[in-house]
Amino acid sequence: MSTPSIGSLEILAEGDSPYFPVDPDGFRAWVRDNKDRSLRSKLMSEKDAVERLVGDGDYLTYDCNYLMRGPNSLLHEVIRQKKKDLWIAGKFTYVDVALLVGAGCVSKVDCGFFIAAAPVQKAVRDGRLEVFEYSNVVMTARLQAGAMGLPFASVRSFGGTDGFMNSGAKLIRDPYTNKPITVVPALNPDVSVIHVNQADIYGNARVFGTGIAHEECALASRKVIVSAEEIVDTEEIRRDPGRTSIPYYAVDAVVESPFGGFPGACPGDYGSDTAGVMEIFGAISTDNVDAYVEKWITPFDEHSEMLEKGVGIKRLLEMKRREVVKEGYSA
Amino acid sequence: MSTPSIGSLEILAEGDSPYFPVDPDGFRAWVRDNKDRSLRSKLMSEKDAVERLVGDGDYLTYDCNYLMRGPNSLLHEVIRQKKKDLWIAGKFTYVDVALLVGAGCVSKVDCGFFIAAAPVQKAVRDGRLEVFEYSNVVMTARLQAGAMGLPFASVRSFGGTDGFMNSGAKLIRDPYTNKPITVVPALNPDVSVIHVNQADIYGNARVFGTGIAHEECALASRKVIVSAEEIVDTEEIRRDPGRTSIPYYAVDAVVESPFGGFPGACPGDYGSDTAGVMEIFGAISTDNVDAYVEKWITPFDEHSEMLEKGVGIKRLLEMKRREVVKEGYSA
Amino acid sequence: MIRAEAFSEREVAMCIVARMVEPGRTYWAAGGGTPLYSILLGKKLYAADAQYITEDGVIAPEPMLPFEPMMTMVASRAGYRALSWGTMNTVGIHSQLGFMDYGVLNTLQVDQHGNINSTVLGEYGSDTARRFGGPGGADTIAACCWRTILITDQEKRKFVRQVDFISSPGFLDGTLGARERAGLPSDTGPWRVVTPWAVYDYLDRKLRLLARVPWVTVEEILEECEWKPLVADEVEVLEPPTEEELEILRTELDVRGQTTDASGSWITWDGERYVK
Amino acid sequence: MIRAEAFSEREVAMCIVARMVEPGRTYWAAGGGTPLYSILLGKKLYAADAQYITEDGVIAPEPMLPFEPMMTMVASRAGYRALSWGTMNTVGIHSQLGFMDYGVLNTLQVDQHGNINSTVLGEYGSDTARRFGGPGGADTIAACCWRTILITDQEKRKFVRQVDFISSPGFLDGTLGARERAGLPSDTGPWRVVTPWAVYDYLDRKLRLLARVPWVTVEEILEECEWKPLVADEVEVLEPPTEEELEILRTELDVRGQTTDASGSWITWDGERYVK
Repeated sequence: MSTPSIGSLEILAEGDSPYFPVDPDGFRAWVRDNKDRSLRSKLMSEKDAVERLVGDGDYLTYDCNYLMRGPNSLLHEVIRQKKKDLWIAGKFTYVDVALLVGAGCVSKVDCGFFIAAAPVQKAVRDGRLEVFEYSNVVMTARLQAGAMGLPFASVRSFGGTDGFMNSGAKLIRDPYTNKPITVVPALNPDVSVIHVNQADIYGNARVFGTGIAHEECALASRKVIVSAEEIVDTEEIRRDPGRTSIPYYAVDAVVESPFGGFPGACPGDYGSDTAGVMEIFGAISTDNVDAYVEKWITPFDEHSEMLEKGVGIKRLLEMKRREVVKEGYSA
Repeated sequence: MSTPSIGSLEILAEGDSPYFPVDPDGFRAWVRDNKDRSLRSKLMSEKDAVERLVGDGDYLTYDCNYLMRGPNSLLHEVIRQKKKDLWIAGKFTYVDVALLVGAGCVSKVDCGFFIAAAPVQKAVRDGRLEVFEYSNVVMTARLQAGAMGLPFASVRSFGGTDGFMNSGAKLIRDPYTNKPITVVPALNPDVSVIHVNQADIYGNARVFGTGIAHEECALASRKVIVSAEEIVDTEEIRRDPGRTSIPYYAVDAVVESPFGGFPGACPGDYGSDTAGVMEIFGAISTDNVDAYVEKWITPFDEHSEMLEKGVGIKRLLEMKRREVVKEGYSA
Repeated sequence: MIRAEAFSEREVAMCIVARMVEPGRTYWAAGGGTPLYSILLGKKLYAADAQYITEDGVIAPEPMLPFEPMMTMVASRAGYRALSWGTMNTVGIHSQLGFMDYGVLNTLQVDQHGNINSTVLGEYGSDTARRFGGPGGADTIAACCWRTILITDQEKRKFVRQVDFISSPGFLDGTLGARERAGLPSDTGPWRVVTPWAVYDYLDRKLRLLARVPWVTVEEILEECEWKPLVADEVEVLEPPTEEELEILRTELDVRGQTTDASGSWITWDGERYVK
Repeated sequence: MIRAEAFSEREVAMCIVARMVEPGRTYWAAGGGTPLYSILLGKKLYAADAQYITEDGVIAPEPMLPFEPMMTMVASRAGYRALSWGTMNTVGIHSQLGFMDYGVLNTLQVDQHGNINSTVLGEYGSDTARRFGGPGGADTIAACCWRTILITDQEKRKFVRQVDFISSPGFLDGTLGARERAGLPSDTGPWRVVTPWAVYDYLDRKLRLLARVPWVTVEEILEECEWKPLVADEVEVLEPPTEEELEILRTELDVRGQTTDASGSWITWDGERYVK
């Protein structure tokens, strides 16, 4: 038995690019069957977390970026484990896309903004990388819709651009104003990797300072790995519930990762390692991602070993020293 | 020149009730022309704020309710000034609707939940009050869409109910899943009255603890009156920007209103005055709103005078004493 | 566990629901009162790791009991030591995402398909209609939680063939896929109805009597339904409340008896059996 | 104010934009670099009460200067002493609501209707096309801020009749109501284009030369446009940067010269006139 239609809304325009499939009911079923609502420790190593939760061909979202509270220990592990054919959200991001593409992990990217350095240029020209066009805010709006369990987001931007025509957007006539409004497909990534200032073993996570879309990524994604500068006791979380940015039941793995954002900064905890930042920019600009990976990632079993043998306490303490702002970065 | 349609979306069902007009572009123009983006003191008396910003016939939203962080000093002033023909959002609310209806201020209410006490029963029966049907979450979703500058909200609830048929909702076919999805009209109230724990003179406001939709109400409304338990220095706001719940440019008036939630509680600051709470319940249950208004509102020029002459320091200190929870209620 | 010898009907319903509470599941408690007390009782005795969320976005609190009169939502004691604090959209969204296993609510009127009326008795819009408060959060609970546990009284006027007004969705007209056709999430819907006398589930989206308390017969129960619901082949007989359950309800949860007193009639043990 | 005697072209552009900054207006600064430095310079000298917001939801900060290299967004120094901290959706939503008066951004390519290209040079999808970073926040700025100030270089390849790809919307095809037909908010759109040589506005949604710096002629400017834009009847001559402006730019804002050095060519005073 199907419902008869009593009217219709015009579709005025639509983009012609593939978009990650939209399935709110399927996402709900995944949540029901896979998200643990009990208070169980999800603490594990970055190796185990990435092995278990990042699959070849997954749609992967990282929040913030390699320079700022980036989940760099997890991104390095993704490269270390040679994950393949990822579809990533290139929103609000500088070197990340070029690094992951250069490392051979990515075959599709939804574009908000990223540095289209040599590895990206080459991959696009060789047909190894498909790029679909959005914008930073449109991408976060898509994630927000995914994080609300809805099939689409409405936005007042994006219409009329060539990006629109090379995306999954549609221009429809709004039934309440009879004016055109742009809708874009909700985004529910397979997996998100997010670095936070503090988390407890269950996944209750705190981000201090500003951010891009950490809460949206966590709620919208089927699998969520949170890496934290420090693991705090749940008693501390309960002391100030208003500071919890991500609730435990959205999180599948918690990785303790001090200096997890190296070489980038983690606001409130440490500033960036300038040499390290220059090095990654150099690597992508000169198309030397392999050398970067061979120097900073593959020689080490895990991030902590890289910090120990590749960075050293002197540079880490200097990063700490460079973070002079503390106001607002604590509960 | 109009755009040709390239397809259409079915409308499968729609409610047949009037809804507050939807006009995102008109709201934007209002913001541009009326919201002050400079750092100017908006501190004023509850009398001036309500005189200037609440008009007869306005759509008015209050956040939280008369029992919990209610903007009661402002609601009392609305009654004192005999505002008429208001259309109110009866979401997550107990005695508020009966009080405002009983005081003769209201002619329309969008229903989420409220105690349908004698004054409401009578007003409905006498045709003095129109009720349109939604739910608490659907009402906050409508406010959220209004607070995002969008014409409608999508929800996975509400479909199939008789409320839906007596609302402004529509069931449309989602273009991404081809499944039915309910959309409801965005809500941009003429005015919102919101009580907060702290605010500065510009309107940067902090709500501690949980809430209903204070941020949505503030961003969605053309005129916003914030009453605060205490006015804090802007230096204090800047010390912890992550604690700001409402940004100054959304706010049109700031009213200093200690014990502004009397007789209700203001979590973190004071508990409720049990006698006062029983009294309002009694007044609406026994259809004695007039007596309540004549005892608690009309004899006084303002809330502070009511506290001084009608309540007294002993009861206020007892309310303070009853708030034993402080954790999480400070920056 | 010692069987109690005197308790109110409302206490019976709360004890029945408390025994349904499972560890590691999330519960959206509608408002305060019986739903919240039932969940808290279940957590204390049967499933400490059950977690609940309230309409104001409190996630997994360790509330400071007892609550103040009429002060359960947005109250500092109710949200005490939560894992997260949000707003109404928090719970609306999390339930929409499928994070809420169970919704527990009570209502004015329920029908054979589990549709819930909390809006009006009589014909909507007519002069004789009696207005009620509306769905509140129940509409979203009934739409978006995976399973709904409905608490109500076993009275003919509340147990009707068809509700006067669908405030919150059950199986709607009872046809297969009716909820999905209305845009509601798939695989959701009413799961149990609990009264002081009985427990019901659904067979093919129709209410079915599943269990009864020892002091009422199936016939007495059916007497208090406007229509004859399905009846399970084996109607299980429920255990009465235990002293332990009542002790917690009366001394820790509902110390003022606001909820437990709400329903007047009591059940007592006369030495041989329970009598109304 | 003393006229400066040596400065870079990029510095000229920033000083021009800084003088446009008005008190009591809100600015969305795209990324860091010239837009943010222009606004900060304007706040310091001409409009202390101008407020700005960044893409990560920082509202009205009092930043700790100077910024670290490439660390303007989400950086603790950049968000220091803000009135509020949010996320990307904060600024997206506030601009959608009409709270952002001006958007300031720079770009790769602009056309006669103010459309912005930051995605590709050459035919999109072709083998010869050169890929760029995409719109970032510029698409939302250009769509939702009331007025857009675009900073770019005065070069033929950047000043084109029609951009290769519309990443961020100007007046689209230039017809009346084209933006509204595309679902964009009404009464919005490009307002000024600023280059180191000139300032443009729009007449009937077409770019119009409004003002020039003393050391270039209208003819030289038009030479660096792929097509001939409209020219105001009176092309105003702009004041060169002042020592005061450059002092602040060089010693407080862009202390590492990252932005000011980005454009190589310098202007100097030879005693009689400014020369390139």
